[in-house]
Amino acid sequence: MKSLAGLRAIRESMHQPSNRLNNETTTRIMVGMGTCGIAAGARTVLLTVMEELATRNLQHVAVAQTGCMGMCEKEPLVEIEVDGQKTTYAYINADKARKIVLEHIVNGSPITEWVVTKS
Amino acid sequence: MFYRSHVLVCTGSNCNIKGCQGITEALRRELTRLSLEQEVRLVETGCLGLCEHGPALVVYPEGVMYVRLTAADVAEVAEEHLLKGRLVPRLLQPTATVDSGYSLNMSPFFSKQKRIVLKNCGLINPDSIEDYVHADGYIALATTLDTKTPTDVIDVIKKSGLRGRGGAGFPAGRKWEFTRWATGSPKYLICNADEGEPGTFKDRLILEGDPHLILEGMIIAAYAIGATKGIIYIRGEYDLSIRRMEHAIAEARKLGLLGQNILGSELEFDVEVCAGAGAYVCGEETALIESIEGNRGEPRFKPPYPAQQGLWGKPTCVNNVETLANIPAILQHGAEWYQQIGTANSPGTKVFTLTGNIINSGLIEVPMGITLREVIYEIGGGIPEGRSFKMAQTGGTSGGCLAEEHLDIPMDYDSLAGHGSSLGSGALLVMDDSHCIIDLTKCFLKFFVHESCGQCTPCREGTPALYSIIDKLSRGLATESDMRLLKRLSRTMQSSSLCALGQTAPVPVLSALVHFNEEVEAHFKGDCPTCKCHTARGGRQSAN
Amino acid sequence: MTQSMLIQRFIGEPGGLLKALHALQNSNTNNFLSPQDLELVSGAFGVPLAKVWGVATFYSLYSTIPRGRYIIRVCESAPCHVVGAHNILTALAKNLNICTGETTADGKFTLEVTSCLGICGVAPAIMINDTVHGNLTPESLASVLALYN
Amino acid sequence: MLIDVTIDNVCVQVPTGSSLLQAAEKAGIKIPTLCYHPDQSLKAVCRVCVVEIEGQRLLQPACTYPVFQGMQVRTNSPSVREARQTIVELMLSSHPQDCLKCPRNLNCELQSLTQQLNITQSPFPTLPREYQSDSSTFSLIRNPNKCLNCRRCVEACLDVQEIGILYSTGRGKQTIVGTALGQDLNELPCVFCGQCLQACPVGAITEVDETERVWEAIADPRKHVLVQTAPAIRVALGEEFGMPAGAIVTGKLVAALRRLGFDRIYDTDFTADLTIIEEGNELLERLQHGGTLPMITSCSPGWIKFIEHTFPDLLPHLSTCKSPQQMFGALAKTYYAKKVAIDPQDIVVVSIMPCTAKKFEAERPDMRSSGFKDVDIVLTTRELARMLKQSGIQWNDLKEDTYDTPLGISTGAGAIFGATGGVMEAALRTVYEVVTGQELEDIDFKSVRGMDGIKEAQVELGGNVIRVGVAHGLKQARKLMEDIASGTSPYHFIEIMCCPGGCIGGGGQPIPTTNATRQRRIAATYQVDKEMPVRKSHQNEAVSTLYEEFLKRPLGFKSHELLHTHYTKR
Repeated sequence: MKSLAGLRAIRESMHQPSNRLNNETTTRIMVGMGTCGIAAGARTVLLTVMEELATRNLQHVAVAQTGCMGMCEKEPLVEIEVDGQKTTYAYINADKARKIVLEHIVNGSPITEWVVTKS
Repeated sequence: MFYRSHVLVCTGSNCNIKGCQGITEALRRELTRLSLEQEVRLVETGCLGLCEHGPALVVYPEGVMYVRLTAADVAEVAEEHLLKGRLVPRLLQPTATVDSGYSLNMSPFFSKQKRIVLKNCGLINPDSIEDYVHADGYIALATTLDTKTPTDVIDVIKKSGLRGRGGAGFPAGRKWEFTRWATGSPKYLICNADEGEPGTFKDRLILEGDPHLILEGMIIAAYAIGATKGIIYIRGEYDLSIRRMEHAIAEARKLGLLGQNILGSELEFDVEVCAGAGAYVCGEETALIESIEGNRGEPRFKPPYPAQQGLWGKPTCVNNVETLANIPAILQHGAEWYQQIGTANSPGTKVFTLTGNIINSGLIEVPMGITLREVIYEIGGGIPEGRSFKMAQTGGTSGGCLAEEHLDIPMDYDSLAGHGSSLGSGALLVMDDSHCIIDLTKCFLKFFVHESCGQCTPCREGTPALYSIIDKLSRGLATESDMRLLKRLSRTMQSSSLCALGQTAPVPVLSALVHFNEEVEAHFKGDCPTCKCHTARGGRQSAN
Repeated sequence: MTQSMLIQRFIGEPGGLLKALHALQNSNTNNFLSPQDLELVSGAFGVPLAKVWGVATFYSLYSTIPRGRYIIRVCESAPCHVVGAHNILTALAKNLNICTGETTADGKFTLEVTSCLGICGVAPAIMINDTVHGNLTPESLASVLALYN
Repeated sequence: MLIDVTIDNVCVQVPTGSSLLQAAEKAGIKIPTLCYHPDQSLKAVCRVCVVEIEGQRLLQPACTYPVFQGMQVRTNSPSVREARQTIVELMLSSHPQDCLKCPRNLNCELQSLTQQLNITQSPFPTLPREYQSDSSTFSLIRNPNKCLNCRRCVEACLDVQEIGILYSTGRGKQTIVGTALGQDLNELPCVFCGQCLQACPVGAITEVDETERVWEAIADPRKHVLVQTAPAIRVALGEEFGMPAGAIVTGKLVAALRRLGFDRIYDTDFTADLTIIEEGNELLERLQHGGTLPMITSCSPGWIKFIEHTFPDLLPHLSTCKSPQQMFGALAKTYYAKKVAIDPQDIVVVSIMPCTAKKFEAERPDMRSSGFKDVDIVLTTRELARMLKQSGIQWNDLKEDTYDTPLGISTGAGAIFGATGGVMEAALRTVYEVVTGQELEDIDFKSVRGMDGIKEAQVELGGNVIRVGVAHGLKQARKLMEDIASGTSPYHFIEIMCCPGGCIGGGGQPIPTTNATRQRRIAATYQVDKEMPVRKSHQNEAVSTLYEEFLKRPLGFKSHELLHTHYTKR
């Protein structure tokens, strides 16, 4: 079990990964940064989100990029996780991203009309 | 044997505590009672990830999950769902509503999927090895190194029935075995990420979304076949894939997951990225090898096969990205687990890319054997703008064109091959009724004319000749003898071209001729029903 | 950095020839492999110039004629085709006032068509140098091109 | 080990590792081929040789598919016939249909295939290509429009000669064998050896045809037209008239030339003997006075161009002797002109050469030491054959004739110049006797004969051991040059011939020239030597007379003026 032990040691020496919430961060924003997302404008969205969080000094929010979520057609996709509750937004641009930070994260009310829907 | 339903019963340790053993037995009894053994397959799986709701089971292909079951509940599920096809709402997994937050994983888009290869895609940060390790990454590798010999690994893969996901569907375990027992050193492992098949972008998104999964698969494969050197050949257009992969390799090296004495074992293996330069044909394994060697990417004559004489004349195993991405899960959960997903001859899942006239274009992973209809209508959300379905092409540009009557074909290697198409790379192009099959065929052929390597006569000269006949047809000028020539040329290209590019180039043409005969006849008479072609005697001008 | 230093690290590396060609083309302001570049590779790798030429003309990412600073590649494979790629190509050609394969008079853009770029999920799609742009309409092109002004 | 293969119901036994083509031949079937060449690697790109193998889904090329025990093959099934025909029809669809005007008409592999496969119409629309034909050189014309992409020329140039002027370029329909940057051959280090031409199955590469100029010269009453024939012509020309490779046709050759109307029929073998005297003395001079060694022969113009391009630093190693062709031209317009009292301006020197590079050599600016262009027109063996056919002379009916004197008098030593190792052997016969003053007992230096890539021998000359090396084909030449450059060459004297097998395998020889035909022409060359009454150059009386009357002494002033030259870096 030498290798497994080696892997455990590596794992323990690591930082908390960006996709887990911990004591400091209770909210997480994931932006789909696969090529599909980027092609649809995800880079601007990610930058806007970070800018907006910095402006508002929201330190409890972690931002991370992730790969393709699968629904390329609806890119850019942004997923917000607040206290374990996940919400995915579709077709996000910079303006929408700013509003989501304000409404969903600051005011605590998701913008349902932009949430990815069943159709 | 083909089962219409698969029932996955969770036998993870949590569910075991909660009594899933009783559930399994109850279900087995019910299936016998209802004489469903030939139709419904009972599969004991690992943790389904809903431990707090256990015991749980999932019915595929619908992907419906029943939770907190008792033995009595099982009888009801069997009676209602498995026999009569009706859901049992009171036992369903509770889902969040849109109002309280609605995430992608709860949409029907996800509920029909089974994610093995894509399990981390869209969930972890691909640039963070921490994310991957914390998502149980590299555990399969570590356990394999500790508990299995290379031969054991090959046996597991052989037993799992995993077939190559690049298109040809050759059993992965056998390919590994050939390389393992070939003489020559060093041995090479090549990950084929030269994804050029139009409509395919799964490898790109896997590389971008979960690069360490590929690395883990490659390290295990290298251990099994005895390769010391790995190369990931990524097409040059995939800039982001190349960067993410190079970053992942650097991180893995830093942690001793690549290089010498991997995880403290004897294993030595390192990987480098090689970027392509824009040639579809390099997806063919021997052309890819030529390209890595710095040559024109022209396929080699086989035999000898790469397993005998590949890169630099040494034994070489070439595996597709998705094939390698399946490896860690198979070793983690076992061959039996894997075999129970999908169909008997095509076990496991398949990643598809949905493109064309479909609402949810994108990347999905489903168990083999799911029908085209389910993929297009349930996962893909159907055809946009209220139009109706006309054609689906599976397997990329060299795949067959399927019509409405084929919507219930199970998507697996053999069923599709039986209908003149192929699973191929997992591309699924959907076309609505506003488009013309001849116009589309022309588009396919233009691609082949451009991408033929030009080495062998049937393909170099045959692809433009095919194009010119179809072009003639689209202009309403084709004659009977043109059509006979088209068939003769197609047969020759299929039988005599040096590689699969030339051998399969006529496939979409021939299948269109068969499955869309009426439309072909119309063009023959000078009319294009969808008015996409500039026919000489009709089409757009056919007012009279 | 001189051109020969640029490819130094690929010499001796088996199969480094393609990498050297990539590096030289990327460093060339006209986005192409000049005769000098090809001769340099031929000498450095000890490969006949004709073979270097044969390799450079085989792969579609290499160009042996000077191009603009930005290469616009329009996908014309089937998935983009059925969602209107030819409208994008027409609009681009009109917008830039050039035909396929040509470079704008100011040497800024070269318009090319290409086989599938693997971003069909957001078709119709184009690539401008290494950057991908998807879900395009003839109307949205102007704002994409504006990014390069 | 023998394995059983059944081909079209005929069971044959072939050794393991045999090709299916060989097995079929044993079964009495000739499978059609195109990219296959007996001396080259297997390419399997033309797909003409596809056959049906039981248990195989696809047709497989017979040239490359390995035989296995119990293999069942069908070479004439409906699908095979259809595929082969379609493939050849496809080739025809992009091939110019001007066979009647093609230099390869009636000696074209595509034409034979079309006939063999009973193709009488081309169902595919003809889409001719529009490449520029390259006629930039004095030697070769390259017409890519006729190229079938078989790549035999690529291998001849890159692997046999290791020059690599030609390579596959482009992709898809645009794939074509081409040159770097699409340049013309005269802009490239092409040596005009014509080995590509020899490999080409069709007329995509041909020699520059000069027959018309010869007809004009002969017809011009003011012109005195001399013809010289190279040693390699007499063992090859017969093939053009249906004779087997290696037929010796010296007498018919002379007779035919006389019938064509040349005023004098002379022999390059005469100046070959002269070359031995000059070159032998040059070698002795270098050995005795610490000149640059090893000394290398300079008879082969392709080789000369190669060293000028590739190893310019080694040019001092080259003998300064002109080639026999050029020595002949220089003497014809000086010594001979004076002797017969004809204004050299009115003398036309025509050479019949096995070589395409000789056309280029005659045009070199330094080849005018007589005050005129020393050699006016160079024809290849094939061009001469065309003239003969055009003239209606019946080859079979020709009575043997003999060369004119004095420039037609030669020895066996001159004759073997045509084969690799021949110049070396001729030189050794002379140098030995000149230095030692003793007669050679065995004048056959067998160790420098034959088709081995590099051959060597040692001779004791008055107490000193002289080491000699022989190479043919530029790939081998390059090896010897690299040794010289690195200072590890053990030799004093080296013979290099540009073409495999020497001049008998030259680019101007009858097509096909394969290693098998080369062997037979070589054998014939030594037969010619054996049958000559005199077999040593220094015993050629006409050469002695030449020195007495004109040159005075080897390496003398006149010799230097007329028979020696210099080389320049390219």
